[in-house]
Amino acid sequence: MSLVVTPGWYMTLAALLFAIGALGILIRRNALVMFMCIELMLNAVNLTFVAAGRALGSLDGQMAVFFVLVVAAAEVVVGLAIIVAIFRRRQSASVDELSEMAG
Amino acid sequence: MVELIVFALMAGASLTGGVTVIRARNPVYSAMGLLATLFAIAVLYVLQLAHFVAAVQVIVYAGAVMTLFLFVIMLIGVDKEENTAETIPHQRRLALAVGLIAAGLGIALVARGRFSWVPLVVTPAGAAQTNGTVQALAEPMFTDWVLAFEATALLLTIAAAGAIALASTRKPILSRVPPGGETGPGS
Amino acid sequence: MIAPPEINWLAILPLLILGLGAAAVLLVDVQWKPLPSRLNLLAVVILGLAALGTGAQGWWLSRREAGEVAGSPLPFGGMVVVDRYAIFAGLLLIAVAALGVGAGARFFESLGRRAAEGLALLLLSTSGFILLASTTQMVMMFLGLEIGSISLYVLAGFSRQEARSEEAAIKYFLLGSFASAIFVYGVALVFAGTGSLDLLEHRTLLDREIILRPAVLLIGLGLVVVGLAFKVTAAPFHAWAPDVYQGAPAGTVGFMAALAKVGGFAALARVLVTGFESYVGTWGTVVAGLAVLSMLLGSFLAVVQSDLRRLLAYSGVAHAGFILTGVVAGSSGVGSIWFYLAVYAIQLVGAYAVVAAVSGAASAGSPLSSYAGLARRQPLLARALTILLLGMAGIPLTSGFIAKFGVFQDAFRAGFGWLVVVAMVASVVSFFIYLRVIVAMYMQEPEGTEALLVSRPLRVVLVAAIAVTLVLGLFPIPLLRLTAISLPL
Amino acid sequence: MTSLLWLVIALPLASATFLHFFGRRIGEPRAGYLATLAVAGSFALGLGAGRPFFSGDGQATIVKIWEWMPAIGAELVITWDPLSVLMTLIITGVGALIHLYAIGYMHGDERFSRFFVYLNLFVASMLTLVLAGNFAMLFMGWELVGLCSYLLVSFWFTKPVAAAAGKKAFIVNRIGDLGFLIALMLIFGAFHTLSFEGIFERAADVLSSGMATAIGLLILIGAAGKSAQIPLYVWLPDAMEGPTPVSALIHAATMVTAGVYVIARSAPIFELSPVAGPVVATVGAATALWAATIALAQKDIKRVLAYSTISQLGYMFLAVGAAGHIAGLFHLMTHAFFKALLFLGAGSVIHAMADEQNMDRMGGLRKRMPVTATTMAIGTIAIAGIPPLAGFWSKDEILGVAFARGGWFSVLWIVGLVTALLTAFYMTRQFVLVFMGEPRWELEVHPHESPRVMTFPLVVLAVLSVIGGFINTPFRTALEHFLEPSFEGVNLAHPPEGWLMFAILAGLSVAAGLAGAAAAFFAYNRPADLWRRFEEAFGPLWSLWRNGYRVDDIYGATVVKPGLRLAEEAAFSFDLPVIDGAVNGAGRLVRTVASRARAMQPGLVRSYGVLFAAGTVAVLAWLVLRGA
Amino acid sequence: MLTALIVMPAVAALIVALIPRRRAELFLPIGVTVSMAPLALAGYLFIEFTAGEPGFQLVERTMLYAPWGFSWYLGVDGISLPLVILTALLVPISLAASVAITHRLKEFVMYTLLLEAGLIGVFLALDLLLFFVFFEAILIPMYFIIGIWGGERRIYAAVKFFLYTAFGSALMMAAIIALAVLTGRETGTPSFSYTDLLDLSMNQSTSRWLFAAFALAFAIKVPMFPLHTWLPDAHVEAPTAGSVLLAAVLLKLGTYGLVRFNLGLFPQASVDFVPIMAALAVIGIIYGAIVAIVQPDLKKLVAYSSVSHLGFIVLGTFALTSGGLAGGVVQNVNHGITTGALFLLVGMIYDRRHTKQIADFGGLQKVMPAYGAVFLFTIFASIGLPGLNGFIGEFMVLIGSFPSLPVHAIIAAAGVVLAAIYLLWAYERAFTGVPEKPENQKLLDLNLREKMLLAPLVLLMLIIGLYPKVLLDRVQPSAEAVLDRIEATTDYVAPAPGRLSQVLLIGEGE
Repeated sequence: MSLVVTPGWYMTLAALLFAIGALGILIRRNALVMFMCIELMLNAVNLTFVAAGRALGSLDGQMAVFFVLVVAAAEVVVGLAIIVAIFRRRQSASVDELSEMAG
Repeated sequence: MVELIVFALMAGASLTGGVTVIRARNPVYSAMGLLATLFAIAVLYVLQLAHFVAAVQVIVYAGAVMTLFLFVIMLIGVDKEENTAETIPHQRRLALAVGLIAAGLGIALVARGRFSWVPLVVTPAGAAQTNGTVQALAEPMFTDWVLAFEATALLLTIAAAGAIALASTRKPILSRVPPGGETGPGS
Repeated sequence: MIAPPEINWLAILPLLILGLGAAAVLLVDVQWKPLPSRLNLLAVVILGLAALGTGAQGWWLSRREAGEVAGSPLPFGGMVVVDRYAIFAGLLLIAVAALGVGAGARFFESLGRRAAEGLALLLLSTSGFILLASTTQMVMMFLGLEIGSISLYVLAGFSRQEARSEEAAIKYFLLGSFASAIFVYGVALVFAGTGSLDLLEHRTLLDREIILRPAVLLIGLGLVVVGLAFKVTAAPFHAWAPDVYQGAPAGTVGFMAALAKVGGFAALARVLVTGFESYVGTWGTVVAGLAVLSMLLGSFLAVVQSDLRRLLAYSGVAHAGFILTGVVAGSSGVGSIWFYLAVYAIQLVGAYAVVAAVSGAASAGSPLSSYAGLARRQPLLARALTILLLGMAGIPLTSGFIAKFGVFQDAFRAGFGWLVVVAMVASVVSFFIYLRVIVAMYMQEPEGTEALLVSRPLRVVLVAAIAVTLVLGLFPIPLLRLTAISLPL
Repeated sequence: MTSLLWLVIALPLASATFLHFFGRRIGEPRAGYLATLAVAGSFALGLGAGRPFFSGDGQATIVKIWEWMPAIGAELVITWDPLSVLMTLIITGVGALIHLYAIGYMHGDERFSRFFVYLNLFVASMLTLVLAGNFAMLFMGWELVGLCSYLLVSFWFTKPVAAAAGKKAFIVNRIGDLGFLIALMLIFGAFHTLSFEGIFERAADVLSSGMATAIGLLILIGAAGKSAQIPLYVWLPDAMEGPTPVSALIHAATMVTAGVYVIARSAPIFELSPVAGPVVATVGAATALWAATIALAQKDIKRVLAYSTISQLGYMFLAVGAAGHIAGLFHLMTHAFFKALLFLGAGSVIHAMADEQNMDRMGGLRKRMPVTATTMAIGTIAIAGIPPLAGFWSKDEILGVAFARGGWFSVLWIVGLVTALLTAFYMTRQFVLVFMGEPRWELEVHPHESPRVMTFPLVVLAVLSVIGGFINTPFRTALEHFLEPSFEGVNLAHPPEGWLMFAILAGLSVAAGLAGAAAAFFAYNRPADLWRRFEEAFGPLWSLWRNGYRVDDIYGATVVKPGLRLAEEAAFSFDLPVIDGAVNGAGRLVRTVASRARAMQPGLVRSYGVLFAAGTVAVLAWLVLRGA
Repeated sequence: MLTALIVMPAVAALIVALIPRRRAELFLPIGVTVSMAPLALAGYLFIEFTAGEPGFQLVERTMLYAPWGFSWYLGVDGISLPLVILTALLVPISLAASVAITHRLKEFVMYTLLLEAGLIGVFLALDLLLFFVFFEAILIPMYFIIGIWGGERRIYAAVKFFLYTAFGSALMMAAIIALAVLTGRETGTPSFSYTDLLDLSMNQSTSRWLFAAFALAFAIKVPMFPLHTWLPDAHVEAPTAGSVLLAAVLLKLGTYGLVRFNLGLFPQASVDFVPIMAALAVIGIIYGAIVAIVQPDLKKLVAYSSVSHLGFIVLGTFALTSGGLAGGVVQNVNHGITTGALFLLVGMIYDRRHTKQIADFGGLQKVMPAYGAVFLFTIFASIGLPGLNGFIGEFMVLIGSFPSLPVHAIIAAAGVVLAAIYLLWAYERAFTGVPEKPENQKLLDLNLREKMLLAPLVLLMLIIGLYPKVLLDRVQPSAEAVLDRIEATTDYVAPAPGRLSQVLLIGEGE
C-alpha cells in the first residue's frame, strides 16, 4: 500500500483553506483580518488551479494563478485604502460599528 | 513518499496558518499566520512542479502584499489584542451551522461515491506538460493569454487611481460644507 | 521561440479607447487642471468614441456574416469574442456610463480635483464590464468582473463628507471580494471538472460527452452563479445593495447599479447559456429559486423602506428576480433579458439621477419625506420619476411592460409557468412600492418650498430615460428585433 | 279604428309630456282641462274602437306597436278584446271625471300642472296594463302604475308622512311584484313566450296542475300587492296621504283593481289548478271581512273608505277566485263608480272643511253641502248593497257565485254576507257622522259646497252608481254576453239559476245590508257622547280595529326592524371588518412579513456574510442533489 | 376608423397639453370640445355598424411582432359597440361636469382623455396582449384621477383600487401568456389574436386554470362578491368624473371580459364554472343590495348598488341563454347610463353642499325641484322600472336566466325589491320633507349646463327602455354567436327557451 499524493489531496486541502477563510469572514470583525481571510480564500483558489492543471495536464491552471494574484494585489491596495480612510474618521477597523444603514 | 511527507507537513502548516488567521486576537499574529500559509502553499506549488508560480507567490504575496498588510496594521495602530467575543447574536451558531451543512454535503457526496475532484480522464502525455518553468509559462502568457496580461494594466490603473482618490486628503473645490463647518486635520 | 501574438485591434477597440481614455482623463487633469465640467465632457466624448468602436465591431461582424470579410470572431486565442451579444452589451454599458456621467455631473463637479479619478474609474469600470460581457474565457471574465467592480468599490466611498459613503465602500468591498473569491473558486472547480476555462469548449465537451460524476463541475458552476448573482443583487446575495446604494454618493449610484447589473447578467446568461445549457435541467430550478426569492424578498422589503434609494435598491433585487425569470428560459430567453436590461438599466440611471437632483449629488440617504410634494417643487423631476417608476413597475405602454412580458413569456415557454405566476404576484406587490413614491410626490404637501435646479446634463439624462420608457413602450418593435438577434456565439 | 288604438295610450301620455314641459306656462285651469280632454279623448277612442263588441260581432284583435324584447318573446302589443275594452272604458271614463274634479280640488296648489302630469301618466300606464298583449308589457304597466301611485301619494312630499306613505306603497307593491316576476319566469320557462295567445291557448297542453298552481299562487302574490289584499294591504290606508282625487282614481277605481284584472286575464291558468282559485277566493273573503272590521272603527273619513276599498277588493278576489270572473269584473266596474263617488265626495268634504279629515270634528254637513251629501248618500246606499243601486247587483252576483260553488265556498259566502252587514254599518256610520247630527267643527271653519267642476263629476258618478247595476242583472246579462268572448274556454261560475234562489239570496244580503245600515243609523244618529259610549262598549276590540289590528306595528317588529338590523350587521359587522378587513389584512400581512424580514438586514457586514454563505450552500446543495 | 377612435382621445389629450398653463380657463371648454370628436366618430361607427351581423366588423389587423404573434388587431361587434359608444358619450359629459375642479385642471382633463383612449382600446382590442395593455394602462389615469382630485382618503382609495385591480390582472397576464404559448406549441406560431385562440384545443385542467385566472381579473373589476370592497372606497373618494367613468365604463370591463374572453375562449370551463359564478352573482345581487340599504353616504350607496346590479349582468352571462346573455350586455349599457347619471347627480349636489351624507340633506325636492325630478327619474331607471332602460336588462336577465338557472333567477329577483328599498329610502331621507337645515334652504336648482349634461342620459334611459331594438338588433346576434360557439364546442345545450329561435314570437299584428 503506497500512498500517492493525488491532485485531489491538494484540492481537498485547498477546499479546507477556502472554508477556513470563509469562516473567518463570518466570525472576525476586524476589517483587516477579514481581508486577510479573503487572501486566504484566493490562495486556496490558486492551489486548486495548480492542482487541477496538473491533474489535467494543462498549464492553464498555472496561468490563471497569475491573474488571480494580480487581482488579489489590486484588491489589497484598494481595500487597504478604504480601511485607512475609515480608520481616519472612526479610529476603528471594526466592521461591526458600521451599521448606520440597515433594514 | 517524499511528496507525501512534504505534503503532510505543508498541509499542516497551511491549515495551522489559516486557523491562526481567524483565531489570533492580535492582527499581527493573523498576518503571521497568513504568511505561514502563503509559504506553505508556495512549497506545495513546487511540489506540483509549478516553479514559477511558487516564485511569484513568494515574491508578490509574501513580499509585497504581506508587507502592505503589516504596514497598514502598524499605520493605523491596531497591532494589539482585540476582543474577539461575538457580539452579533447567533452569528457563530449560524456560521457553524452553514459550515456543518456544507461539510455534511461534501461528506455525503464522497461517501456515496458521487464525487471525484477530476472527473475527466487525463492523458499521460498531457501530464508531462505541466512543468511550470518560466519558459513553459512564457509562451501562453505572451500568445493566448496576452490580452489577459494587458487587461491587468487596467486593474493596476484602478488600484492606483483608487488608492489616491480614497486616501488622498485633497479637499474638494466646491465643498458643500460651509466654511468653518468642517474640522478636519487640514484646518 | 515564442511567436509574437497576433493583435486584432478591432476586437479590443472599445476596451482600448476606454482604458486609454481613462489614462487621458487622469493626464489631462494633471497637465491642464481643467474645470471638472470639461472633464465630464471629455469622458462623454471618450464614451462616444468607444461606442463608435463598438459600432465598428458590429459593422465588421455584419460584413463577416455576409461573407465580405474573413476573420475569427474569437481573436486573442479566444480570450475575447466579437459577437452580437458582446456588441449589444458594450453599447448598452457605454450608454449607461454616458448617462451616468450626465446624472453624476454635479457630483463630479463637486469633487474638484478628484473628479478626474472619479471619471477615470467610471471609464475603467465600464471597460471592465464590457470585457466581462465579451469573453467566453472564465479567467478573463474574472478579470473583467474585478476591473469593473473594484472601480465601483472606490466610487462608492468617494464622498468625503459622508461617513455613510465609507461604510458603503467597505461593505461593498468586503462582500464583493468575498463574492469574487467564490466566483473564482467556482472557475477553478469548473476548470477541474472540465479541463477547460473556455465556455465554448465546455459546450463542445458537454455536448460530446456525459460526465459521470459532475459534482465538482456543478459545485463550480454553482459558485460561479453565486458570484454573479451577487453582482446582479439577486437574493439572498443582495444584502449589500441597499446599504451601498443608500450610502454611496447619489450621483454615482445610478450607473453603479446599472453597470453591475448589465455586466453581471451578461456574464451570467453567457455562462449558463453558452457553456452549460445542456445542464439547464439542473440549474434551471436553482435559478428559478433565486428568481422567486429575489422577486418576493425585493418587493416585500421595498414596501417598508423609508429611503428612496433603499427602496430602489430593493426593487432592483426584485428586478433581478424578474430578469432571472428570463434566464431560466435558456438561450431562448436571451433576447428578452437584453430588452429588460436595456430598459431597466436606463430607467435606473434616470431614477437615481432624480434622486441625485433632489437629495444632493454627494449625499448619502434620501428619505421619502423629502419627495413629498415634489410635483409642486419641481414638476419636471416629479414627472420624470413617475414615468420611470411606472416603467419599472411594468405598466403597459411603458417599455417596462414589454420587458416584463418578454421574460415572463420566455419563462412560460420554457415550462416555468408557476414562476410566472409568482412573478406576477410579486410585481403587484412592487406596484405598491412605486405607488408610494408617486403618492408622496403628487398627493402630499411639500416640506420645503425651495425650487430645485435641473442642470442641463440632468435634463438630457431624464429625457433619454423617459424616451426609453415611453417611446419604447409604445414602439418596442425595433428594440425587440435588435435584442432578439443579440445572441451569444 | 283598431289601428288607432295606440292613441288610447298615447293621448294621455302626450298630454303628460306636454304638461311636463309647458304645464306651468299654460297656467292653472287650462292644464287641468287639457289633461281631462286627453283622457276623455281616450275614452272616446275606446268607445269607438270597442263598438263592434257591444253589438256582439267584435273580433279580438292584437295590434303590434313595436318590437321590444324579442329574446324573451315580449313585444309592445295591444290586445283588444271585450275585457280590455271594459277596463279601458272604466279607466278613461272614471278617470276623465276624476280629472275634471281635480281641477277644482287642486285649485291653488303650486304644483297644479305637475299633478295632472302624473295623473295623465297614470292613466296611460293603467291603459298599458290593461291593453297589454303579453305579460311583459302588462308588467310594464303594472310597475308604471306603481310608480304613478308613488308619485301621487307622495305628491305633497314636504309632509314626511306622505313621502313615507308613497315609499311604503311602492315597496310593498314591489314585494308583490316579486311574486309576479317569478310567475313570469315560470310562465316563460313553460311556454317559451310571454305572449297571451301563446300562453292561454296552450295552457291546458303545457301546464301540469302543480305548475298551474305555482304560477297562480305567484300571480296571487303580485295581485295581493297591487290590490291590497292580505297580507300586503298595509300600504293602502297610508296611501290616503295623497290628494283625494288620487285616492279616488288610483286607490279605488282603477289601479287597485289591476290584481283582479290580472287574475281574470289569467283565468285559463287558474282553471288548471284545483288549489289556486280557492286560495284566491279565501284570501279575498278573509281580506273583505278583516278590512271591514277595521273600517268600523276608523275616524278618518278617507281611511274608512280605504279599508272599505280593501274589503270590496276582497269581494272581487272572492269572485275571480271562485271562477266568477264576470261577477268580479262587474263588481270592479260598479265599485269604480260608487267608490270613486265616495272618495270624491269625501274629498269635497275635506275641501270644504279646510283639510279636516277627522269625522269627530264633522257632522251636520248635510245642510251646508247638499249636492255632496246627496251624492254621498247614493254612494253609501250603493255600496251597502241596497237594491236597485249598482252595488247590490254586483255584490249579489258575487255572493251568488260563491254560494253556487258550494263546499268551502259556502263558508266564504257566509263571510261575504257578514261583510255586507259590516259594510252597510260602517258606511252608514260614516254618512251619519259626517252629514247628520250636530256640527262638531271649530268656529273658524266655514264649510261650503264645492264648485261646479267638482260637483259635476259627483253627480255623474252618482247617476252611474244608480244605474250601473242594470248592465248585468239576473234578468239581463248584457255584461256577461259582452265579456264572454274573453273567457272562451274558461269554465265560468255563475250564480244559482232561477228566481227563487235569486230571491232568497238577494233577500239575505239585502237584509244584512239593511240591518247594518239601520244599526249604524240608530247608533250614531244621536249626540256625540252617546255614540262614543257605544264605541267604548266594545272595549279593547274597538281600539284594535281602530288601529288596524296593529298590523303595521307587527310588520315593523317582525320584518322592518330585523331587516334593518340584518343590513346593518351585513354592512358594518361583516362587509367592513371581515371582507374589507381581509383585503386590508392582506396588505398588512405584507407589511408585517416585510418588517420581520428586515431583521435580515441589520446593516452588519458579517450578518450579510452568513446570509451569503447560507445561500451559497443552499445553491450548491440544490445543484448537487439534482445533478449528481 | 377603429384606430382613429383610440388615437383621437390621445391626440385630444395632446392638444390639451399644448394649452399654456396660464390659460386655465380654456382647459375645460377645449377638453370638452375635443372630446366631442371621438363621440362623433363613435356615432358614425354606430351608423356604419351593420346590425344583425354576429361577427366582428370593421376589423383592422396588422402584425406588429411576429415572434410573439402580437398584432394590432381591432374589431367591433354587438357586444363591444354599445360600450364604445357609451364611453365616448360619457367622457365629454363627465368632463363638462367637472367645473368644481380648479386645481391642476389641465392634468385632470388630460388624464380623463387618456382614460378614454384606454377604455375604447380595451373594448376594441382583439389581440389579447393589446387588450391587456389597454386594460392595465387605464389604471394609471384613473389612479391619478382618484388620487389627486379625490376626497379625504383619496390616497388609500387610489392605492387600493390600483393594487386590487392590478392583482387580478396580474394573473390574467400569466394566463394570456399561457394561451399564446399553447397556440405556439400547437400551431408553431404563437399568437395573441382572439380569433386564433378560439381554435386552441386545451385539456380540461388547463382551460379551467386559465378560465379561473381570467375570471378572477374580471371578477375584481366587476366587482363580484367578495372582491368588491375596493369599489365603495374608490367611488366615495373619486371626483365626480372619476366616479362616473368608473361606474359607467370601468366596471364594464369586467363583465365585457367575462363574455368576450371567458365564454369565448373557454367554453367548456365556462359551462363547468357556471355554478360558482352564478352563485357569486346572486350573492352579490342580494348582498350588495342589503348592504346598500344602510349606507350613510350617497356615493357608497350607489357603489353598493353597483355591486348588486352588476350581479345581474354576471348572472345573465353565466345563464348561457340568449336572453340572459343579451340582457347582460344590455344591462352593461343601462347600468352605465343610470349609474353614470346618479354619480353625476351626486356630484352636482356635492359641488353645492360639499357633503354626500344623506343625513345632511332633507327636503331637497322643495328647493331643487328639477334636480329632484331627474334624481327620482334616474332612481327609477336604476330600480328597473319598466319603460326605462334598467328594466330591459334586468327583466331579460331574469327571464332569460330562468330556464337554465331557475333558483338563482328567483333569488336574484328579490334584488329588485331591495333596490326599491334602498334607493327610495335614500330619496325619502334626502329629498322629501321640509328643508330644515339652513344650508339646504338656499341651494340653487340645476343650471342650464347641468341640464344639458343630464339630458342625453335621461333621453337614453327612455329610448332604451321603450325601444331597446336599437341595441338588441346589434347585441342579440353577437350574444347568440357566443352561445353557438359554446354549444358547438361542448356538449352543453341551452335549455329549451334559451335561444331566440325557440322563443315563440306570437303577437304579430294583423
